Amino acid sequence: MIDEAFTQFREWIDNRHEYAKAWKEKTGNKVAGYFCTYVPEEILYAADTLPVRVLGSHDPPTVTEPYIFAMYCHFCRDCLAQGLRGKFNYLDGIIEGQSCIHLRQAFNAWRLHIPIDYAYYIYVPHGIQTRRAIPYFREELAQFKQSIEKWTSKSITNQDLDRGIQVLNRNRELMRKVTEYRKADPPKLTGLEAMEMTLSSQMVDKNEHNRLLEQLLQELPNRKLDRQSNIRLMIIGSEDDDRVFMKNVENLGATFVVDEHCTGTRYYWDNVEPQEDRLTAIATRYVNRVPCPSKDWPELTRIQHAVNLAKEYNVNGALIIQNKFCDPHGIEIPPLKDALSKVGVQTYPLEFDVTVPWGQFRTRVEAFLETLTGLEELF
Amino acid sequence: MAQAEIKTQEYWRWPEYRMTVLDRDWQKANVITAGVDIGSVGSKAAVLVDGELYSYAVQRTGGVSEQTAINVASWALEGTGLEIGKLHYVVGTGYGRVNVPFAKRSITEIACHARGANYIYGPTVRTVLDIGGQDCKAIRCDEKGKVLSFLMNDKCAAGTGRGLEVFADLISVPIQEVGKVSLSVDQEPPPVSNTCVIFAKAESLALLRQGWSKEKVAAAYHAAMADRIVDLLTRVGIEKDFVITGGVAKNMGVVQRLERILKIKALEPKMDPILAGALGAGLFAKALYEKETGQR
Amino acid sequence: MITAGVDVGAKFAKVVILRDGQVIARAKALVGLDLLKSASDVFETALKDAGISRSDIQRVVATGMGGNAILQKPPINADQVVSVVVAGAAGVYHAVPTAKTVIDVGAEEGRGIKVEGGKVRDFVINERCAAGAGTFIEAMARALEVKVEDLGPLSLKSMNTIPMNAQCCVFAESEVVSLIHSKISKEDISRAIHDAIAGRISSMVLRIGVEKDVVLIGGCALNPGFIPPLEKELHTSIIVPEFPEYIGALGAAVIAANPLR
Amino acid sequence: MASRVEVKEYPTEPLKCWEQAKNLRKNYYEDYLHAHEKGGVRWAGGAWSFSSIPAGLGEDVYCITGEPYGATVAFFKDFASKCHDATEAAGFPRTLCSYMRNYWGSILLDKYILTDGTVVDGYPPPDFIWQDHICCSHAKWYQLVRWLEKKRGKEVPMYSVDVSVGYPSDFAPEEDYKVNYIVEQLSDGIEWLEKVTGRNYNDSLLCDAVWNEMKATSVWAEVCALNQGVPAPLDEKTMYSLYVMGTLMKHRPECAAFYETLRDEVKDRIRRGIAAVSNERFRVITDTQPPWGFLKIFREMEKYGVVSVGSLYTYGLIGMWQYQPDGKWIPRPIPPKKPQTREEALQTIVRWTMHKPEWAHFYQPELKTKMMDSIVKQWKVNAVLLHYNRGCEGLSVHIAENRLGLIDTGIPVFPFEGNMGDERDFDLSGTMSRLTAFFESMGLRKLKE
Repeated sequence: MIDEAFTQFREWIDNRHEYAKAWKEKTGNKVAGYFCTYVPEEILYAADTLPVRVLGSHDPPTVTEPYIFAMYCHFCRDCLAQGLRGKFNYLDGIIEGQSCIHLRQAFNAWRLHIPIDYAYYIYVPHGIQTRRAIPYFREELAQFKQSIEKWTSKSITNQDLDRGIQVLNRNRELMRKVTEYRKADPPKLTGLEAMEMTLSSQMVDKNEHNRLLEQLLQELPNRKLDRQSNIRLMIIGSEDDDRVFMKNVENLGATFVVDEHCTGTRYYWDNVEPQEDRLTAIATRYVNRVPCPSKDWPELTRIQHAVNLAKEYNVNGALIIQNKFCDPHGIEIPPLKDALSKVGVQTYPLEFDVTVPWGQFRTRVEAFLETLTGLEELF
Repeated sequence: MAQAEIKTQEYWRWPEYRMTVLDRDWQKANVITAGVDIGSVGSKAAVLVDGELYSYAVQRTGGVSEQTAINVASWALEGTGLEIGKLHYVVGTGYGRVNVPFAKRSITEIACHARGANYIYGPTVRTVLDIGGQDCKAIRCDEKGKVLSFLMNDKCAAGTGRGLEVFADLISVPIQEVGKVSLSVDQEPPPVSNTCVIFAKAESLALLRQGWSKEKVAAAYHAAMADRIVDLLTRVGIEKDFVITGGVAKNMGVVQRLERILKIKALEPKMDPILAGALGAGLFAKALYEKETGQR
Repeated sequence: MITAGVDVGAKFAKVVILRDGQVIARAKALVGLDLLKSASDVFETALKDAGISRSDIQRVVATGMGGNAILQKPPINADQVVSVVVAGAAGVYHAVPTAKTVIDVGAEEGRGIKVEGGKVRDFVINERCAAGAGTFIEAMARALEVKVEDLGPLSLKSMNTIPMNAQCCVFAESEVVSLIHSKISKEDISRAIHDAIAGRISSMVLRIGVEKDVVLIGGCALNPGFIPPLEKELHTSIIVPEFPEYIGALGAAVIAANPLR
Repeated sequence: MASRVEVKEYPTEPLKCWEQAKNLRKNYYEDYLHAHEKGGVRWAGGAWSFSSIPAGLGEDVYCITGEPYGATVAFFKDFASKCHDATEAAGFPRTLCSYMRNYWGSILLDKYILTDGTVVDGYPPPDFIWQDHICCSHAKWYQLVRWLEKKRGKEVPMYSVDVSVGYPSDFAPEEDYKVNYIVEQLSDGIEWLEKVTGRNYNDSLLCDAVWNEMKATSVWAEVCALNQGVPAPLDEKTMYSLYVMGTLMKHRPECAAFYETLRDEVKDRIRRGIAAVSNERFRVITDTQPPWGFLKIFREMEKYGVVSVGSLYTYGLIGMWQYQPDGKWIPRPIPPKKPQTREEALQTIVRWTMHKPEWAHFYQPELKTKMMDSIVKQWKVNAVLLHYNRGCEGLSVHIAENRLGLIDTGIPVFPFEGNMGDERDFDLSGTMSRLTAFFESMGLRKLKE
């Protein structure tokens, strides 16, 4: 069963478009694409709309040059390229929840150059550390909800919102439970498996995802991974859906036991805490969640969170991934290195591009693993 | 229709060589190991008897790394009466480390260069700079030659051996000479501004056409190269003793400029620094053999 | 009327001599350090080839990276220098009048030119990175240890696509090396190289928009491996004129014949 | 070269208020440096931060704005490259905002550079940071300044205002909940300022500062509007040294006063037909910050009779504009009466600031294209040179969309890549040869060597 579950996650990712098209067929409801995890999916689920995140294809984005200057990160260009190439032609709408200005360009280029019925930009506040952010965001959410109601021509009741909140919270809880088993030594799942769990959850109907997670969790405790791995790694940084890289690194004998990515734990770490005013409840969750560095100021709270994870999951070393040109994460590399080394976690920085040159990276990663083990027995 | 035919004289091609340390005899040795370092540009094999260098060979990496590995190892053994089959343990390293058919294990050139530098220069080495064909590595290590931390150049070969080859070709000066040539200027010109190998080449070409002497252009190119490498070194942090390994360690133009900028002298190599990786691999091989045979 | 165009490029100097719109001689040679001398030698060869002397030529127009080196300097005494973009457009108009989009890939530069009746409407030239230019192919050929001229044909034998990031030429070169080490066939690697370079070029050309007819000129047009991936990337057929590497020089000669342009 | 075209030569002469501008800048940096000796307070933040708010702390409050400082560093290439090496050695990627890296580098080197290139030992840390967050880097920039200072044992308190609420229309009232979000942050900020400085806040100083800022930014727009004249009385290279005052001290009375003097002098130049470039025959505008180390490209352009009459950047980074119902783009008139209370002042300055022309494209490329098109038409521009600026993701954001939009309006567009603060990203000879090719394709010829 366990392997079936992980295979299912993988297949969902590999057939993301087929899945969404079939879902549309089946339900007759709308599918909305989104870029950033600051889009409150609760409200879309409340409107029986399927949110699917636009994630990397890792084909060189050779068609975006006219729309986005190549100094912006490959991820936003990869996202747009897929739109321009018609991979997402089944989308009814495209939505962005404000984070970095890189993705903002993918959104605007999509709005301007790809035929789509509905495009909406949510002004998610950046000042999440100010006491003014929650009430303000609540107003933004009210407008977003209104707009969605107009678009789907159905009004969203409190019951609907509760349904949306419930399915997302459940999904988050279950994924956190699975993540718990990465603490085990050896961990009960690989980093690649964990990544595929999260990525698929951003692509499929979470009700279905939850059912599978529940089944998975029944057997996971008894799982024995038959691979000898002595190094517990953490991976931290920009949006990262590079499964090939995960696989290659874990084939070198290390295991990723935890991550700090918006395509990983950051996505499901925080629940919506119920409140009478549902929108305030949702606003509170997105303002107080583990933040994207683009919103994390004046205090560096995400770095503290990453340090805690490193300790809880007892990691030997961490790879810091920066998508080339990703400023919010790039800016935090030195303080992040600093904070981790203070708790005895060595780090190595890698700059990701749309394709990862494994030949070059292999040497860096292997050497990093060697320094972690120190090849002790050979001295 | 007239068409001038294209001559290519390969100034970048450096000589391949081998050597045997005559005052050592493998018949008397308990452990015979080898390290085979298949780099992106050069391949090296070092044969060790009881952990001491016995013979070695250095040649250019071919298209098929397995074949290169066999060639370079066989050449290192040539005339010694030894053959690959007789080696107790072989470790592969370098870009093609996993493609050494007769190696029992592969270890990265980072670990091997640190270990090899420790053998060549002694236990006082703390910072190793390895300038290879396409990679440049700054390594911090302890007195045993164990890696503490390291950094590699980003995805750009500016400041590596490969760039030098392209440049040697451009100014038609043999690769072994370019460094010396670059030092024969009375006054250092500004470094070429461009780090991309191709544009640095184009820029140098433009300078030559403006009437700059080969020497002056070479100086400008080497200065730029040194700047790039210093960036890397300062990131990993430099501590004495400082040594340089890899092919480019033999390029005085780079070495002396590095020393000037860093205000620190690199130790004089007691043997060919291009061997550091292969030597380190050979030493790891010895340790692995002893481990396997329960001798440690 | 006899005119000449001299294109002093990054790698080759090319000369075209035109009599009343007909090409009567072509010549090219590698450029050395002395641009004037290299260009003059080729010029001489072309004159011999045409059986005429400098005095028979009314006007000479220079173009290319080193065009200024021969401006009003004997023996060539070029009357005027025009940019490669303008020359390319004029040359293509002469060779393929129906052209709307010109893709010009030389040794160190790739260019896209939108043309209308020989006039430049818009153009784009690769900026700081040389990937997507001829030198790139050369570097890759060396990494693969095959002759430059064999690389294209080799790539056509491949059935597989391997995504390759060609942001930086030498970075790509390292990728090639690692592909070699991971047992990928030379055919597939050559294919990957050409796909990558075609990707670079097309993404640049897309900036100005692609309108038929699309004409490919410059040294790289002689490389057969380059055309299929480029046609695929741009979703259009591509016309390669006769002697594509001479189009710049041809354009200069054409401009020389119509000084009022 | 073929026959040279004879062009009419316009009379030209240097600006009379040039020295005044130079001194204002010089004093600004020195005032910050010596603030403490005078018992004053000094703070750091961005050029767009609400600088009129700290003004309420007293007359002896001096600031240093980050972008202009980063540009000053960039202007002196050797110092800039030392700054880049220092930040890269510290482990920061070289793809980050180059002003930010110049600024951090200056701290890491513990050196402070003055406008004349004098490098002073010891980087003077601010007493507090007062910033706003407009691009991915703005608040992060100072968050890291704080981190760097902390490593040097100095605690610098920081307050940053989130303004990411979108861009309001010129033809509808701003949405109150958005305005209030910013206003509330500012009033919280005032309490914070009192706490960290231990000073009492003076609302009437705030009202003065807000009034000064609106005057300065409106009058600067008037100056730019005068450049619609043919020949242009000012060229962009000159304007760079003038608009900068607004990026340093938009809230100060001397800034508004200077722009009024300048406006009157430029009016006089127009009356007397004084040109910035004697052989003007082809007018262009640029976009985003220039590569500061290479302003000579403007002199090269003049050899072709090409004059840059400005840019949305020089007109609208600090200058305030608005659309009239008839579609004309005009300097934004300041409100009829000066604010009298704290609440009024905050409401006024927030609503005013939300309309910054250079803020529009952060959200809607179409709006920037529209403004650039208005400039092209109203300023009689022949072509647009777009600087794809690797140094600034904020002003380059959506620039490719602007290129497409402008091409649709039929104006010739020439994009070139570079970096405002890191010379390694700018290729002078390559850019010049491409630019020459562009001018040729526009039918221009070199007029003088």
